[in-house]
Amino acid sequence: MSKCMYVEALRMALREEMHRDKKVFVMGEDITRYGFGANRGLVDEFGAERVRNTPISEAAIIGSAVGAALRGMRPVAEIMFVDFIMIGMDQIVNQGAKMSYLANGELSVPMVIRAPEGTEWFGGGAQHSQTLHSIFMNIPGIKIVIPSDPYDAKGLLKSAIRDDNPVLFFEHKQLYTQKGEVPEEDYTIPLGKASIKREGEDITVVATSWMVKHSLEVAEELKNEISIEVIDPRTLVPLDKTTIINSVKKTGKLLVVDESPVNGGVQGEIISAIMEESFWNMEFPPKRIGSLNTPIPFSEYLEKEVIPTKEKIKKEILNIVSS
Amino acid sequence: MSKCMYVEALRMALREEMHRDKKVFVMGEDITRYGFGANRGLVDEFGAERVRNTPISEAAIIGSAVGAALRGMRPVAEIMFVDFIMIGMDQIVNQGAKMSYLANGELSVPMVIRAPEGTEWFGGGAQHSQTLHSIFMNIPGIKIVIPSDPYDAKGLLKSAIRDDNPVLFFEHKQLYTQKGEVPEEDYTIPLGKASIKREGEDITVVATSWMVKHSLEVAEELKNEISIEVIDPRTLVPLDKTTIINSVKKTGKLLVVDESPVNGGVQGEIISAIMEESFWNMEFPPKRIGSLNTPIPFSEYLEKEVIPTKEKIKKEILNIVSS
Amino acid sequence: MAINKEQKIKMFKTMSRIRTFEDKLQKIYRDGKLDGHLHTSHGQEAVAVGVMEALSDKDIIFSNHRGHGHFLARGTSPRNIIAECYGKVTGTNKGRSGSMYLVDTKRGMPVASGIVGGNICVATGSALASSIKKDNAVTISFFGDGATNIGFFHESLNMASLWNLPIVYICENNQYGEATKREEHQKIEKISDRASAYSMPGFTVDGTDLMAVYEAVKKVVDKAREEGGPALLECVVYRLRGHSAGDVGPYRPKKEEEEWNTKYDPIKKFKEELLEQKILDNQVVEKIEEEIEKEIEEAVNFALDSEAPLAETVSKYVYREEEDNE
Amino acid sequence: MAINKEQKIKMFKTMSRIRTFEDKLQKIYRDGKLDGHLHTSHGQEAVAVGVMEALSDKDIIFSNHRGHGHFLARGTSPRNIIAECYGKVTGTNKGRSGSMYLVDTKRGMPVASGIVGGNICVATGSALASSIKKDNAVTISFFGDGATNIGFFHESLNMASLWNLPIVYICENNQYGEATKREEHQKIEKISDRASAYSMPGFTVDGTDLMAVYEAVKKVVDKAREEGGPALLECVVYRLRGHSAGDVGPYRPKKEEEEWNTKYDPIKKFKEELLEQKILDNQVVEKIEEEIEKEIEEAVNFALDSEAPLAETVSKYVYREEEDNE
Ligand SMILES: Cc1ncc(C[n+]2csc(CCOP(=O)(O)OP(=O)(O)O)c2C)c(N)n1
Ligand SMILES: Cc1ncc(C[n+]2csc(CCOP(=O)(O)OP(=O)(O)O)c2C)c(N)n1
Ligand SMILES: [Mg+2]
Ligand SMILES: [Mg+2]
Repeated sequence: MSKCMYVEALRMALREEMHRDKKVFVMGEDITRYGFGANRGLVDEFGAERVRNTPISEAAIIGSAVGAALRGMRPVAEIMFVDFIMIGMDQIVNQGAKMSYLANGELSVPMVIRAPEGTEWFGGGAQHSQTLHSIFMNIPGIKIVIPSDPYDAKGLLKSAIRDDNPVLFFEHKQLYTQKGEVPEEDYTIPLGKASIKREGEDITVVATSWMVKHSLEVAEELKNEISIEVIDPRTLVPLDKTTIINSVKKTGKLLVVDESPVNGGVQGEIISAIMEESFWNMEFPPKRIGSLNTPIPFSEYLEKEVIPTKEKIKKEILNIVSS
Repeated sequence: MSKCMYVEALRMALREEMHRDKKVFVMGEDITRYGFGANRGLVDEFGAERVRNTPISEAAIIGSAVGAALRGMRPVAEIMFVDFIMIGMDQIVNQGAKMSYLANGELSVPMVIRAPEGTEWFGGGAQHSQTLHSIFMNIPGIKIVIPSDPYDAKGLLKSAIRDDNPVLFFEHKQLYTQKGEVPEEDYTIPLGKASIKREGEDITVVATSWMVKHSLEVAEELKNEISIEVIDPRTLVPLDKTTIINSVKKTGKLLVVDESPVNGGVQGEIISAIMEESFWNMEFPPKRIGSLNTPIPFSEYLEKEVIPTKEKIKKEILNIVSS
Repeated sequence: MAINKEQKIKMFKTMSRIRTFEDKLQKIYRDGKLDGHLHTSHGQEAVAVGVMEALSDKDIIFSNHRGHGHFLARGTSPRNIIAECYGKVTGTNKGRSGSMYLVDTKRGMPVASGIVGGNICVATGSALASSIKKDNAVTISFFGDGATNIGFFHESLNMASLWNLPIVYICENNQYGEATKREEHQKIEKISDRASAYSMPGFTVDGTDLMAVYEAVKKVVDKAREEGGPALLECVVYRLRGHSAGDVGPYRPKKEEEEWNTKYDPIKKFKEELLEQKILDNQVVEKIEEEIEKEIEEAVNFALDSEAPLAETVSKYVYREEEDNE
Repeated sequence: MAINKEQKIKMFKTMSRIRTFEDKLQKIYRDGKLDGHLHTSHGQEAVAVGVMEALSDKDIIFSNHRGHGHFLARGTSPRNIIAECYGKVTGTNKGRSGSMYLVDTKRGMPVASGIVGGNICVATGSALASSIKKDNAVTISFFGDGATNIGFFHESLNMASLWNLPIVYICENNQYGEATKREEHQKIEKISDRASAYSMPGFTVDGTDLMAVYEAVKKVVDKAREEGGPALLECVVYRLRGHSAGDVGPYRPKKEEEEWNTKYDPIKKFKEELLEQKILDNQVVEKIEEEIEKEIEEAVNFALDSEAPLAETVSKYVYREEEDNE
């Protein structure tokens, strides 16, 4: 076990899976020499056939991943920023997501699309800082993975690669340099299993991706006053409702934190899903925190107004618990 | 006042707005001679400059609508089936939706994109029957309009055309041939104002588009047992929460019905938004009905299993009210 | 490789089967006994048959919304396609597709695309898989003239050329996209000229001339198989019927239709050739046509007699899970 | 229309301003005092300046992520751009954009696109508006070599050609898309050859030769204005620096860089021309450079001294509402 960065954990997963299975290959724009670096060095080990720099053609990147997957390969395509997935949206929604169903399981699309999302410190602004994972929840046929630390990143990426379905894999840019314990050996984390990142009694905070860190810090800061349970669903589709429901049964209070704009975001989906079964357990209305319904502005002075911050999370928790 | 079909009401709105404002023009694939017919005949009246058949190039259709709107025109682009919007997704999400914000209101994008969606009787299957309006709720900068009858269709399309923002205008295919009273004269319906389609005391049913008709029929059938209030939000962004909250205060029960797949659909968004303010008014957990999280199968034997039907709505209402 | 007599007769039969099949389906549709989007390939039969004859069993074909001919030419049974159009469990997709998204995994035909041009990127990925696996398969991507205006076409051809992928892009230029004549959707003279924008070889062939299609495809497929590398092949045909079964094409000049119907019907043309070459005589032709007529009748009955898919299967295979891998 | 002495001096100044501006910005960035994506246009100054000189005030320009030069050449003040890069309220976009999505509505420059090729469709729509309104404006769409592989390029050029729209597509072929050399992202020799896929005129010009750019642009812009109709103009340049301010380009052959830096720096080249033609002498040049240096220093100070945007304005203009129309 050694400490490593999130981006290194991703690279370990890619390396190990490429060794394990010749059908795995990676592609994306400038992946051998630019960007956040998850694919760095792979070309030396696996050659240019299996580590492919592509033209700037997001529809063809995603669409050709679908096609290669249909033919038994296991492509892991990187889209440089999640915002650019929109260019290949059709190939996910109308092609990749529908194939297994239309072919009655005789075909499958074991592809992974990795994409960095989110904001802060980076100054990407409106077209380079979005958080777009929420919209894919409404497309049947896709799985959604969104790990919040290096350990999960490695285990989940391996599961995503071995999964027979199109998996969208979202990585918050801030996470890449975060460090954590990551075993050198092979391990996987099943898709559809939440992780209780901290146990608590008073309130359930469901947080995703970079928001997990914020939430854990708030839990630590408030530990003398409030016992906060922090749950990271880790995959949004499938969603591990059971773990959240069990927690809410105990705490009676729920806050969902995700960087997506609140309106139509996964926060509301989780709340509604949980209310269907845990309404009678609630002692207080379920609450949600997300970005304002506003494009992400460039200026550091404005950006922090739009996105969820530690302060906003703390304030809402205090509001809920003190009521 | 005369009875006319939904598609005729749309055509009236287009015609009147094209007369009223020279900046309004329409474009889309084969709009002069094919498809559902909202643009039929306009070319004879307004000429080929303002009624344009386009190549099969959805990104360029949407993107050029953004560009023409930026330059002061008011394009109304038709995408033949909502499924194909995915091809031009980037031009909506990354271009159209961001312009006014990035230019601090010095620019605006007064465009409308019209698209038929939904299923039943039509046999379109997985790539021609989707209901995709939900995913746009998570994109700040877009308005979403979804009228359920001819009267609303005309009034809302006019408002959409006059609005200074990108408006997505969703028309359920089943609605096109539905008839209703439509005034010949000019009128508009404000975006952001729900319509109480039927008053009731026992339960609030929020229904959209084609689901309004189903819900109204159920309300009529059950009228001796249950008094059902049916609310059509008419626009999803902006969403008229006040009308729904007022209703829920009265009934204490809420069912949201929409044809989107349930997972990540607008149903959950509405429930969460309402719970934030009306949690304490609820006498029963809020419920939602949508399509199964399954692509739409072609076979009529299967299709009806996937989509919300009158029977499913009735059953859920009875379940809620009898509890 | 020259085509021998037997092959020619078989190819004639296949073309006739496609025609009879689609005539029948169109009639059923117009009689109001069948619903859904139904696009027939009248006038394009020689493309389907010529292409398939030039392929090997391991090759992969991506079809589109106008795909009956492609599947029939590859050997999919008419019964299963008709059953699919009726939404029955005996259909190619067990009723999940209808006419537009047919599949035949046993014959290397993944799901056809109802999104115009939607298969072009996906097919490119299939060729990429072959290129990495070195499995010697060639991929075919079928699309229409209208589809050459969509971004997928551009991105894919650039990628395939750059990576020297074993794929042949076959444009069935039937001169219309729905009601839009080609001059109204693009300005270029020949679609195959677009290949040069990717330094890719491009060819135009008379798509109503079966042997010409076969030979043109054979050449580029063999090259793709041996050396890798894509090609764009434009087959000029004419959509002898409306865009879909319900469309009678009021927007088209009748004279134009008539001219093509008499001079460029690929089946008529090939029949005359075979008669002239004495490979067939009129009696044999009549017999063939009768047999096919019967075969299609039976296929319709098969479809009608088939069961509907079971409601409880409706959400199966939205995801493929491990337990599905036998 | 020949360019006179005064114009030439002005154009030289503008190129120098762009260079000094970007040198400064890059330095500030490398000193860690500025954040965000910052793409400088070193080596491409003659394109920006040559294009703008050929336009009229009513023309519309869609810029991209590498846009400082386009804006400066059009007359946007360096102060406002630097303030924008600092996220200040005095910035072109009041701090909402940073370097990538600049805007200058007063100068016919709508929001630049940080999505590669993202402005190509939008610009086409602008030309469509002009074509309907008959306002005699010509639209310019700027993009790089890498952007010519994206579907937007294809769909837009086809549409513009079909509709004879008054637009000039200007490809600044700087031979790299990020770290990818052009041979690695497309196989064609000349990007302008892609124009023929749309029956559109295409031209390639030495983008380091200011007068050549000006003349080439002038010709196609004047034609677009008078008769309508698009053109594709490829300007061959070399990205003299890294892809972005932090990139030192380890993936590029040093020899290649050096050669271009010495032989094809557009500013050096034009300066030598002006010296040779005795339009400038070394003293004047020095004075110009000093003035510009000072101007940029002041612009930086202006930016530093400027206020941050107010938090409460953060959600303003997500939607444009009626009350916003004064
Ligand atoms: C992306 C997309 N846009 C529009 C349609 C609707 N549509 C179906 S077929 C068709 C015409 C296609 O023309 P072409 O590519 O020439 O093929 P053909 O039908 O002539 O075989 C259109 C516009 C679609 N299915 N997909
Ligand atoms: C659609 C999209 N894909 C990828 C990127 C990331 N990116 C930014 S600039 C760039 C290179 C663009 O190359 P080119 O078009 O040649 O323009 P240049 O930067 O050389 O001026 C890339 C890949 C992006 N911004 N948008
Ligand atoms: Mg066609
Ligand atoms: Mg470049």
